[in-house]
Amino acid sequence: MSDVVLHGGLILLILSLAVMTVVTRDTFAAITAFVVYGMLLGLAWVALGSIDVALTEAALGSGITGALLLRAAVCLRDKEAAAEVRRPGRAAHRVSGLVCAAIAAGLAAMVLMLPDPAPSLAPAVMESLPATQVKNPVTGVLLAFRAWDTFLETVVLVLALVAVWGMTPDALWGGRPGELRQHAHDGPLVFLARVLPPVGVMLGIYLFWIGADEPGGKFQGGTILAAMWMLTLLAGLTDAPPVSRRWLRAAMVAGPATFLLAGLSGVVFASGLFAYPPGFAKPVILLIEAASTVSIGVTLCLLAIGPPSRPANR
Amino acid sequence: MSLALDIFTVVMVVAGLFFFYAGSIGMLRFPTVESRLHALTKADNLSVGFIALGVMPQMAEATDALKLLLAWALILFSSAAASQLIAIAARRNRRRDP
Amino acid sequence: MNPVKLASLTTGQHGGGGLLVLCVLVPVAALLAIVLAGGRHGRAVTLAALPPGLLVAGLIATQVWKTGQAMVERVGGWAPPLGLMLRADGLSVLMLATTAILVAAVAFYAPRSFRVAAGGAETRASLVFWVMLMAIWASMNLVFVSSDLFNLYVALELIAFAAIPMVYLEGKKGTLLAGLRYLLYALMGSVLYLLGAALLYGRHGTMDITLLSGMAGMDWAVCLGVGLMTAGLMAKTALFPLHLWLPPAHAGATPAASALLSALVVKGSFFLVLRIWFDLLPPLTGTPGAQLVGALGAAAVLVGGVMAIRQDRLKLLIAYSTVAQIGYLFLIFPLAKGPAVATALSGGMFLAISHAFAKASMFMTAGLIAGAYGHDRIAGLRGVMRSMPVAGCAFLIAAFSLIGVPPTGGFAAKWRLISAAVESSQWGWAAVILCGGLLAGAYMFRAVSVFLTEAETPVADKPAGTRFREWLVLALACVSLWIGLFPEIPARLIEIGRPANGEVLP
Amino acid sequence: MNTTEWFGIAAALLIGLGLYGILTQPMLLRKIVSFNVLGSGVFLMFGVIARRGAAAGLTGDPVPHAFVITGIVVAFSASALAVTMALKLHEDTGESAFPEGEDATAPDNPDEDKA
Repeated sequence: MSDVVLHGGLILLILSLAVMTVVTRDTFAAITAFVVYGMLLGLAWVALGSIDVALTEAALGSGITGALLLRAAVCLRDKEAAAEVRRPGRAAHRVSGLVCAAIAAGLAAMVLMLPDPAPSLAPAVMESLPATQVKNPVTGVLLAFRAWDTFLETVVLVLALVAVWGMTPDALWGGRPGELRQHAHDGPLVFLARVLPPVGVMLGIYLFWIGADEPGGKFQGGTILAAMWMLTLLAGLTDAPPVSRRWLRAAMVAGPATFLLAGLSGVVFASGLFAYPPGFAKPVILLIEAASTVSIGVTLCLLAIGPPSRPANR
Repeated sequence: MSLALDIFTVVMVVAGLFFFYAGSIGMLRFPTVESRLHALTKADNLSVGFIALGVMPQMAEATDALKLLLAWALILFSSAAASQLIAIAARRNRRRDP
Repeated sequence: MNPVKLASLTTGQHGGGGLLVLCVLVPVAALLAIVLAGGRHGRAVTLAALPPGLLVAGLIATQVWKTGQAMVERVGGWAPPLGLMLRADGLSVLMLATTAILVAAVAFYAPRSFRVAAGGAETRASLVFWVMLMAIWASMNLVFVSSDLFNLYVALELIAFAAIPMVYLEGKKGTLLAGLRYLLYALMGSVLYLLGAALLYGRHGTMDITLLSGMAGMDWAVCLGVGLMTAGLMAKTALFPLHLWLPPAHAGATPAASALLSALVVKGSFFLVLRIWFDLLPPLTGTPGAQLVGALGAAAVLVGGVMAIRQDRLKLLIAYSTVAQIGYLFLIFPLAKGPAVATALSGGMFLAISHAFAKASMFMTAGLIAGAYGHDRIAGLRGVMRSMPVAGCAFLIAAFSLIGVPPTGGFAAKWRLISAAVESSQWGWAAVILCGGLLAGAYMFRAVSVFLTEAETPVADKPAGTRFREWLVLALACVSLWIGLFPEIPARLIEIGRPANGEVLP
Repeated sequence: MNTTEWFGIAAALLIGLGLYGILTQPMLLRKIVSFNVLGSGVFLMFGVIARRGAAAGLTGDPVPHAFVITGIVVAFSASALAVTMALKLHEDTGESAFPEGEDATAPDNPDEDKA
């Protein structure tokens, strides 16, 4: 009964925020609604029984995505009117609405018709999990059973960052990304950026460390590290590094490179590529996770602040 | 004993909800950014505190109760800084285009 | 030891299967090395990665050819449905080989602007180009060997992130807009694909294509899932009417990149449609759904052809020709019916590879011509045949292949498609193929006829390094000719690892 | 009917809403936000499928959970790339939406620009 009220209310809130996000004319309001929507979606994931996804959704899907979108909204402020002339006509709106409603209805019907009992790999995961020596089944899937996917996933992040840097004006290549902050009266922000990061960094490392056995992991931990770095950048306490710095490049590729080497070493120490040596699976997984946490933290932050926009020597 | 704790929880949570309600009304009805912030931060921080305090005795372990306290401290801290920043931004905007 | 792992070990799948992992790992390692070492070492690292990459592709091809069986690898020793599996059959081998050769050609063709003189600082283009070249290689190989729908989703995203920067690499006006349009189509495509895959997982509890092909009947969930996946992949392949992003993106990119995008990248998502329709759910080909897809393909052939005739610029003409050629690829779904299944599939694969070589050659030739003439307006390209005879020859051979003149690869492909139409008694599709050939003849004639006329003023000196590249593009064009002259090798490869009619995959 | 299925229906509605936003919102940034709504709907669909597969003492099938974590990271990378492109487009041309018509999108002659 309490489920019905709680979950029903949550769903209604999520849906109304989604409507606001999609149809509101004011871009800033829409993005604010999106951030709240993402937070509530995190709760929905708790309701659906996955703390791992809830953490990822709240930190990345809502938090850092929100920061990214807000930065864009500020740059594109007052552009709604100019874009408005391109809005499709009333007829196009109606047709789109009908098509989308039909798709939603079809999918909803589909959900109700899914087989019962549902097919599930949960028993298979639990049966094979001891061999990986980790206790969090999601980590087991991400780093052992489907390590190949996760490895390629870390490569996606590197590519995305190179792609974003690909839009740098040629003259500024090798420069620093983001804006230089110099508002004298941002005292509270500076204070926040001094006090919060120690706590945040500890939390990020904790999430990565605990991820082997409890909800958490490199994506969640790395996202928090990225957020802390962004905070110090915003407050002007640190400056973004020039994009051609070697240590920065090393931090970017540390995760995928460690993963790759660990995968290759499986030929020598285990039964094949991306297999872990029996009895030593957990140390290898932790090593990969540690390197990936650093890479993810660095890459996510740099993805959110955009390509170089000023020379390195300022 | 457990009944007393339950009563404590209910009272505290209801108090928290009341402040939430009041804060939300304030945010919707007050005229200026500053007064809205005032309603939001004061009332909401208080209500989160009440709720955290109220739920604490229901926790199975002391460390979990401690985590609630830490979460409240974090909220207090970040909302204080955030509201300052919003107020500064509002003032800056007003100066630019009164 | 747990049963899943034990089962995977006892079946002895490690003999050579690791090559399938390596064919992705080699370019990935190269791209990570370039990011670390900086763009100024991009060319050196790429040239160092080419021999091992070609070797791995060659070894896979030899083993599949010799054993006559598909290779499989259970990554990390975990068998599906829990783990994920890579599988290379004859189709994969053909595409792996095509990709390796084209990537090597592009690496040698790449203009000096992407190289950095010894001791010079890294430039933006040098980093982005070499990283993305290796990324395209890795992600295309992954599409060809992966047998897991979610792993293929990651591969599709890798392709998008690798291909889109290639569009705006030179930072020319309009290319950013073209790239952004491409990105939005690609994102829509992958999210629809993922939704379809989710429905299949919800219905059958696995993402493995081989396992799914054994369980999936034509029920509601499966049909909706496959429909969503196909729609998403159509957007990524630029099938009419979702083709609008393609011409500006392909024509605006730098020639080396255009060649990769047009010849290879669109084939990645097409190959996945092929996997889904022929391997995951074979009964789908020849159904009304397949007729609809075929109708879109036919429309693409006609619209692409007509639009190509109307272009004034050479690169746009070539880009619209890609729209038309993609249309042919989708004709195989209605054609693969009854006795014609094998013929139609083989026609589609012949078209995919001969178009890849011909189109790569043509885009790179267009780049050389534009480099020498300083523009690519067709009307102003008089005397190409006299001033650049080798490049002109390459263009001519590639054009013959795209039109389908015997004995080119394009002819071999269209011959098979028309045979399939005859075998399955669907004459209408044969008419579309013939019409498309006529249109291709018309737009290619427009360009070639200008090339053949005498120029009033002699062309200024060709940029340095053009001579070597002219021979390079001629060699590529000759590969498309070779496919037509010796069709037995690809034809035998295509049959390796195919299920016999009505059977599921081994 | 239990609450898991409600989440499934919510996911279907979110997908429809996101799609509607992508089709009708003219501003590129708004299309990107709508794409995120669409994506989260798809992820929620995975969540429902995972929840229905709860077994072996777990609250849900962990394999789809892993898919979603991977998917959220990909979606963020894609949004970052798209937002950067939209901002750069605005900086270069002042556009915040796709211009009308196909001709407007054809890139200029590459080699005339150089001259």
